[in-house]
Amino acid sequence: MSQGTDAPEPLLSVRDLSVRFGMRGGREIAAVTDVSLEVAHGECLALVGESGCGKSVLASALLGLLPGNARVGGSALLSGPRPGETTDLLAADEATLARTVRGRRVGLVPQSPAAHLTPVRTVRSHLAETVRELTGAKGRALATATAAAARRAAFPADHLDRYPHQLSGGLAQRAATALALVGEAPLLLADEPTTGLDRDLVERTVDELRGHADAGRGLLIITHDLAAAERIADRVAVMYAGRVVELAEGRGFFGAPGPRHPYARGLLDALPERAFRPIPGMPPELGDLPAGCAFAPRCARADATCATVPALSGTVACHHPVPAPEPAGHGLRPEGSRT
Amino acid sequence: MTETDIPAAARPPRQRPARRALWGPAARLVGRRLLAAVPVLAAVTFGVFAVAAASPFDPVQQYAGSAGLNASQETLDQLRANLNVDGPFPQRWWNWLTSAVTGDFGDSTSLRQPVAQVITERLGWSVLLCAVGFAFAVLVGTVLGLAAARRRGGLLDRTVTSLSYTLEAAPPFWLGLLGIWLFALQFDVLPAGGLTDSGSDVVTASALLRHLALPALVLGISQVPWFLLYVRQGVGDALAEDAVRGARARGLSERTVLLGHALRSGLLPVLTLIGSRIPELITGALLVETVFSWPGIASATVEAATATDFPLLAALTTLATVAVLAGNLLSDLGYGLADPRVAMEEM
Amino acid sequence: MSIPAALRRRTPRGTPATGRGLRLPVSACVVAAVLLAVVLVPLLVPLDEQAVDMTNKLHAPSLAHPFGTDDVGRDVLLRCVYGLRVSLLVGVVAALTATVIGTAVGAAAGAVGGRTDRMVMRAVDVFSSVPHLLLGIFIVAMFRPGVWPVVISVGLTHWLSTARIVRAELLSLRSRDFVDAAVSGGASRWRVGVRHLLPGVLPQAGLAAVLMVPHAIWHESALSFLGLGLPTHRASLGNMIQDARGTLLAGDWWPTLFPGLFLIVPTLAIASLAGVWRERINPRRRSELML
Amino acid sequence: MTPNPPALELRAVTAGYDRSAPVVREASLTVAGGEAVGLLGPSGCGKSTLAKVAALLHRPYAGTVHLGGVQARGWRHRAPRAQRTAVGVVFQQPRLAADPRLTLAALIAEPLRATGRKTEALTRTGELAGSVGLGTDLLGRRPHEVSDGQLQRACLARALALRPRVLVCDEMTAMLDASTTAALVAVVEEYRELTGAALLAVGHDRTLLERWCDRTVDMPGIALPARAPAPGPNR
Amino acid sequence: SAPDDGGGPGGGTDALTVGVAQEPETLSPLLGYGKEGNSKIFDGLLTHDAQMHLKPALATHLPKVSKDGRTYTYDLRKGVTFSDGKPFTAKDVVYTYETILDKKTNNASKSELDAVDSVHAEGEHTVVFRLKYPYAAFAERTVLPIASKAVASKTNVNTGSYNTEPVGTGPYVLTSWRKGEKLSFKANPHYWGGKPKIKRFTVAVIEDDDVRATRLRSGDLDGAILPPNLAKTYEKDEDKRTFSAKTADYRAVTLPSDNPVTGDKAIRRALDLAVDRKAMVKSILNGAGKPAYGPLPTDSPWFAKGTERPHDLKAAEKILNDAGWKPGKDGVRRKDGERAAFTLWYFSGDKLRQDHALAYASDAKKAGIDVQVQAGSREVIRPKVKHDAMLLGNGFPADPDFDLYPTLHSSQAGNGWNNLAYYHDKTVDEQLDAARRSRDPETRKTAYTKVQRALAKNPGYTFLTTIDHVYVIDDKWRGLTTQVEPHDHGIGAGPWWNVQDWQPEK
Ligand SMILES: Nc1ncnc2c1ncn2[C@@H]1O[C@H](COP(=O)(O)OP(=O)(O)OP(=O)(O)O)[C@@H](O)[C@H]1O
Ligand SMILES: Nc1ncnc2c1ncn2[C@@H]1O[C@H](COP(=O)(O)OP(=O)(O)OP(=O)(O)O)[C@@H](O)[C@H]1O
Ligand SMILES: [Mg+2]
Ligand SMILES: [Mg+2]
Repeated sequence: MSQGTDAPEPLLSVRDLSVRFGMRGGREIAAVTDVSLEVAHGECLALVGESGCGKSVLASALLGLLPGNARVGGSALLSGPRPGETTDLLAADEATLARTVRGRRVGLVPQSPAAHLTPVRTVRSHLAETVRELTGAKGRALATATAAAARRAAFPADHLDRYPHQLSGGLAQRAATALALVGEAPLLLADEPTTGLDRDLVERTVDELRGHADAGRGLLIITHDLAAAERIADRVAVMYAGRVVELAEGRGFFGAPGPRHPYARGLLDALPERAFRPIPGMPPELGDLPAGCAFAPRCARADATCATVPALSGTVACHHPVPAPEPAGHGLRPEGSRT
Repeated sequence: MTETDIPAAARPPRQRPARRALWGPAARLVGRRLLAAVPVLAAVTFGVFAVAAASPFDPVQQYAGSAGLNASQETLDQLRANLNVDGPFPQRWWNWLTSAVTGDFGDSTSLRQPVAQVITERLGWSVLLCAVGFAFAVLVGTVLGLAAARRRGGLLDRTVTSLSYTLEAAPPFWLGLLGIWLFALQFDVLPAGGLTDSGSDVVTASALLRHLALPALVLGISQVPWFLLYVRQGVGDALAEDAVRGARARGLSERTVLLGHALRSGLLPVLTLIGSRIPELITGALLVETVFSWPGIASATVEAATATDFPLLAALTTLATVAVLAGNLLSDLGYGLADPRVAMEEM
Repeated sequence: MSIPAALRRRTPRGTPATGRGLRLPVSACVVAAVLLAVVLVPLLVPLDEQAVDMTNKLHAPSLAHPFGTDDVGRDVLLRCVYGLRVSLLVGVVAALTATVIGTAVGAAAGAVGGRTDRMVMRAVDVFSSVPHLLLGIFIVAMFRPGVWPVVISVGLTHWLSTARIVRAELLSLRSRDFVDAAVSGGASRWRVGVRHLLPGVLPQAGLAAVLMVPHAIWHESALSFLGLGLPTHRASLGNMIQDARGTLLAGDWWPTLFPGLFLIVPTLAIASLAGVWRERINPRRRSELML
Repeated sequence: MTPNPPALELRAVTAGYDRSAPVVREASLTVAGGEAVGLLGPSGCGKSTLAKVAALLHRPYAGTVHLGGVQARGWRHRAPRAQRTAVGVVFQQPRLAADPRLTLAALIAEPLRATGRKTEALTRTGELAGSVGLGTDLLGRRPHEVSDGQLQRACLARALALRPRVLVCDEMTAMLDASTTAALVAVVEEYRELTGAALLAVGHDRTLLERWCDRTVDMPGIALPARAPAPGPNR
Repeated sequence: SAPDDGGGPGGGTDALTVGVAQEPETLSPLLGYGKEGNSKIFDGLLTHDAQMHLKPALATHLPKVSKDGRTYTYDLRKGVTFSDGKPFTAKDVVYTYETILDKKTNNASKSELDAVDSVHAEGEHTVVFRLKYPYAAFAERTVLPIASKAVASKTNVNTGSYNTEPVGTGPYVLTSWRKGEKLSFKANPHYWGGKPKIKRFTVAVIEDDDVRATRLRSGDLDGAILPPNLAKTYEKDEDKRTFSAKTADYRAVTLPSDNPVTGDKAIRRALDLAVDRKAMVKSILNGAGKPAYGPLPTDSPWFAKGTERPHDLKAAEKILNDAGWKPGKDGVRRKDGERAAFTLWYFSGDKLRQDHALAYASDAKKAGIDVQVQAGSREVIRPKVKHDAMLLGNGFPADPDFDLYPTLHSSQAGNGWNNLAYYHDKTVDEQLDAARRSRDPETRKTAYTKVQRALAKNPGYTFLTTIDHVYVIDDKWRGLTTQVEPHDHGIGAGPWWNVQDWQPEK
């Protein structure tokens, strides 16, 4: 799939990215399989999908932060550092990643933010250190920059001297966001940046991130919060069992005509403001995927053709997608409280 | 059963910064320890009197030394009476304690000197040696441990860990001999022993430095393995934690990641180690001091122990106890400060 | 096309792929060989390791005496094997004793906390203040000189730092959320301690145990020297090394080198096995970050 | 005295981490038997703290906690085991709440083993895991080898293992996708239907909690003005 | 060593730094320092020359002895001053001896002055000793250093400052004593014997033989005492000289009379023949020593020629066979159900005794006697010596009485550490007493010869070796000698015994 060769060079272009985890006994876990996607300058791509489908692993792979038992394939070209140049994030060596990519060109808001903070240091020292390292600020400038960074993520200033274990979930989340925003990285990977935040804070955070993208930078937001995704995303990528199964424009995805992949539909249907009904069946085991479409066992539309893996053609990877132009009724409006 | 749910009082805006209150708890910890030190000291000295009384060494034989081998029984009996080494040890302990409280530590039988004099003459040199050696051990252990942890299984790692185990197996007198052989004989850069050059008696700063170098080095090296391996273990484990992953993801330099994150959390066990290695340090100093003819307290200690020289032994043990208690207190304080998850009250 | 043709493995930096694999089998072989030698040789070779032979003094290694003879004409190889027996016994048992006591005391204090903890830790202070040597002397003196008193005296004087480390780590672990979860799951103090807290400090305790082995071996020879351990003429690695000092300066290296190797090689093998074990109990072992 | 005492009752609880500035002041909350109450509030206002107090894991400075009409006299280990295990907790941050050394299977079975039900542990583990949607493949893994969502499912299974009479879910679904959220909510509801357990669900997602719970309660905060009281149960 | 400000060794010839193994516990003669007569800081009434003959020191000549041998009169040198400038008088002598004999003084060797009944001054410059019994060797005891009454009497004898800040009349004055490191002396400019040429004398305390050897090699020391095998490494060194000081220092095995095995004369004699003394000298001592056949070294003028016993295993076996000790199944002999086995103790940490003990056990085994070697501290061994054998080391060169009487006289059996074999032999007792009373050298010589012969017939000890004390020293001084040294050798022994008389090479 491609957006056409004449289009301006995307900020990030992932091709056939695969990640395998080698497990005891020689088993392999296909956490990510043949993912191809692009993030343009100024664009926000929302990555949604069921828990455990490989979203976080994908983000880690882009930063070269996978554990030692992981193997990766494919390429992920990040444009820069100079115009016209690209860096393959998957092929780059550790030194390059550490010195020029992480934090500076690709920022990350990690999932489980509290676990990603060093337990023996205060939030302020985390922030100040990051500011110093990435911007070179010193002395008084450092203090102001630190305070400003905290403010951007709505982290209360009187909590700056706390240690990670003294933070509430939402505070830790805001701390992590603040840390990720410091570097003003051209590409920001935000893994569930809104967990633990109340609605107002979610909106603030989302706006902040959106502003980040609007300044010409790219944003890959991984989220389950579809309301937030709707508010921020230009495009949506839906992952299922390690594969991207649908890539759609945000507006069409959340509004009319709605997603075309049966899984994506199910996902939206499960929202509490909609049917609040889970997709039937168990999530797939990535160590033991069926030969064909991984969603087939849970799919009402599945038939014999689903025994082969559908390619991502157009915007959806499904043998029986919901027909695209179907006019009315279906999925345009939220289904409302199903009575 | 109340019907009201939740809201009672809106929280007042916080005035105080929510910084961890440290000085209060730290002061309380120090206070508590000072209080506890009294019974501990009493118990330790009592224990020493008990142990010495039960030890196989006979103060009279030890006092008489080789002259005792030719002495008549009558002389030995008289010595025993003069040295006043008989009598129940609890009473001896009590006598010692009461006079010690008034500042009189008695006379050392084995060194034929007042105890206070023995200690003032020698303590400073021992403290100097121990302090420098220990600082060296902590520093080198930390630096090498960090380097080893950074590339576990690498050449450096394998070399320093093997060396550490080897060092731990090498008695300090071997290290001392090796040090002398290498630095005094082969390179001829450092003097091989003593506090000053053989011909001179005045202690000048430069001579002291040169004479201190080798013993402190050997003492330090003999203490390095524990620190090194614990730093390596701690940092190595910390490197696998999410926190370090987070630090890396933020684009921090390798140095910051190692020093500011991995080391900061990996160093915690080492802090404890600092306090609890003091007894080993003292033992090590005993051996190093003899090898290098360092005029410290060590030889007095061995002598006091084998000669069951009660007053000296008790005074030395009191000193050692104070050192151990202070070391433990310091490392507990350090731990309490370094690990916010541990309440100072708990230490 | 489901499995990409070339998946790159990101090898952790600085970790040479080779050598890692060899470590375990080599160490295991050394330990096995040592155990075998220690058990079998005294049975199969009925020689008197103490018999001196003045005419055979300080022979360099040869076929008849592969490790040479010492300054009173005893076979160094034979003495190494006998010495290894004694020293390993002393080293391993003393290290285990010290580690078990230290871990138990530290864990009890750290897991229970409160007043018990404080009392225990002050008692630890008392213990660590009495000079090791003196305590050792006392313990040995209560028994006849021999291997077991030495083992006990080394074991009983060396658990203190382990106890402190274990306790301090536990204090820090105690406030983690997963402990809360266990408490809420009905776990008793004991279970929290043993199942959730202790495994967290095992690597530290294991490290202490391994370091204690060679330390105990030389401690034994120090006690011997004071006349409180094994008699100095009896073969133990510490005694042999101690004994051979003068010979080394006079230019004869073999009475020192071989016991030294006998001490160090098994120590390294044990350390290496323990290292593998420590990595194995580390939950992150398999997927340790590759950076 | 009512014949049916509430499953969980917090009376004038003042709790926090610094006596001079408690996080929660004089909060009272009642969850009747079989009732599901949603607790909403701005981030950092003390919801999790209150949840820990309710689970007898955090000692309040003042106020009392009653479980099934019985006042709790001790906290943490001082609380009788029966009382402690009567409340099942799902913690907000699964990464921190899972012992990194246990496999997911062991994690789920841990409360059963801890309370001496080893044989039951063998049979129930699979069943519990199945109900929260964890496959056998995942059960053998350690926390760092699974995604956060998968870990949270295991934590829910763990909380259900002892069949608690009160379930406290602290932002249980915060990091789960909609489908999984719906699935886990269904699991909890099924469990409650079966056992009549009460539920205290902490969260930010008003839509979710209003849909899920019989009623929601708001906690005031500092940073943002408290919203109007919730419009009652919406079922 | 590195170049330095202070006049380190290696440079001039007017300073000497030596390394010794043991530090004196005290420098006060009142507690036993320098009682062998060579103390550097002090002088005795008499002293020894290189041949160990007595010569006057603070006395003007050798003592006048009364007919009954119980009164010794010394005339003192006039004009001698202590290093603090106070004159030396008879009062100091009386004070010194009386203080040592005082019950309250913790002097462990006071029994050496056992014979003294009283000591008093006659005027400023004469001292008279009265003895309880005639004692031929008494003059040898008066090499004891004389303390300054004016200084010492002001302090506590047992713990006072005189122990560390001595004031004496000797050739050197202590300038500093950093315990555990070294003692420094400077020449006493007012020494009555003339100001020594060696201006500074430093004694470094280095317990460990190997460290001492290394520091000597590094140039830190000018001289040191070393074990023979380490001294050997200096043999080819042109700048260093090795001195093997002859000594009276013997090693022997006690054979307690109360033990049915060691008390048996046949066993004793067999062991005496079965031990290979030459091999011990060659390998244990590296040649630095000689076989010993009794407490007196074979080159002592008092040694009874002809009492040497050869190594003869055959003869030993014959003696045992004849006495009914028949080889048993395990190779160990038996007689009347008694196994020819006993335990031999040595002081742990003493390598020399350990090697002797092991060699002894090996030799005994060849004769069918099973000797179990055991190590222990003094406290462990002392209660056992009545029944078990022990490896003994002792020896005084000055007078044969000093060795023979405490070791062999039955009255001394079990007295302290004396006569540990509980040896009793009528002839020996009689002859020892006789030799003690007579002052006639010929009579004494005859008596001591009889003692040694009797001992050879009933060897209650197996004497093994007399060891040499080996010193290595820079070859910078002329006319260095050594005295015959005792078992116990302090800082005054070694080639520097007469450092005050040394002359530089050029
Ligand atoms: N262990 C602790 N020590 C000190 N302060 C703490 C500790 N834990 C939490 N706090 C503080 O208490 C306050 C309330 O925390 P709590 O976790 O209860 O909030 P919350 O309502 O759950 O917030 P969120 O919705 O963000 O999870 C916060 O200000 C937090 O920083
Ligand atoms: N270290 C690892 N070893 C083996 N498998 C792993 C490892 N880390 C993750 N996985 C597996 O890879 C898959 C993808 O995990 P990932 O964390 O990317 O999920 P996710 O999409 O982020 O889910 P969530 O929304 O729950 O965070 C999961 O099935 C997980 O079990
Ligand atoms: Mg994830
Ligand atoms: Mg919370």
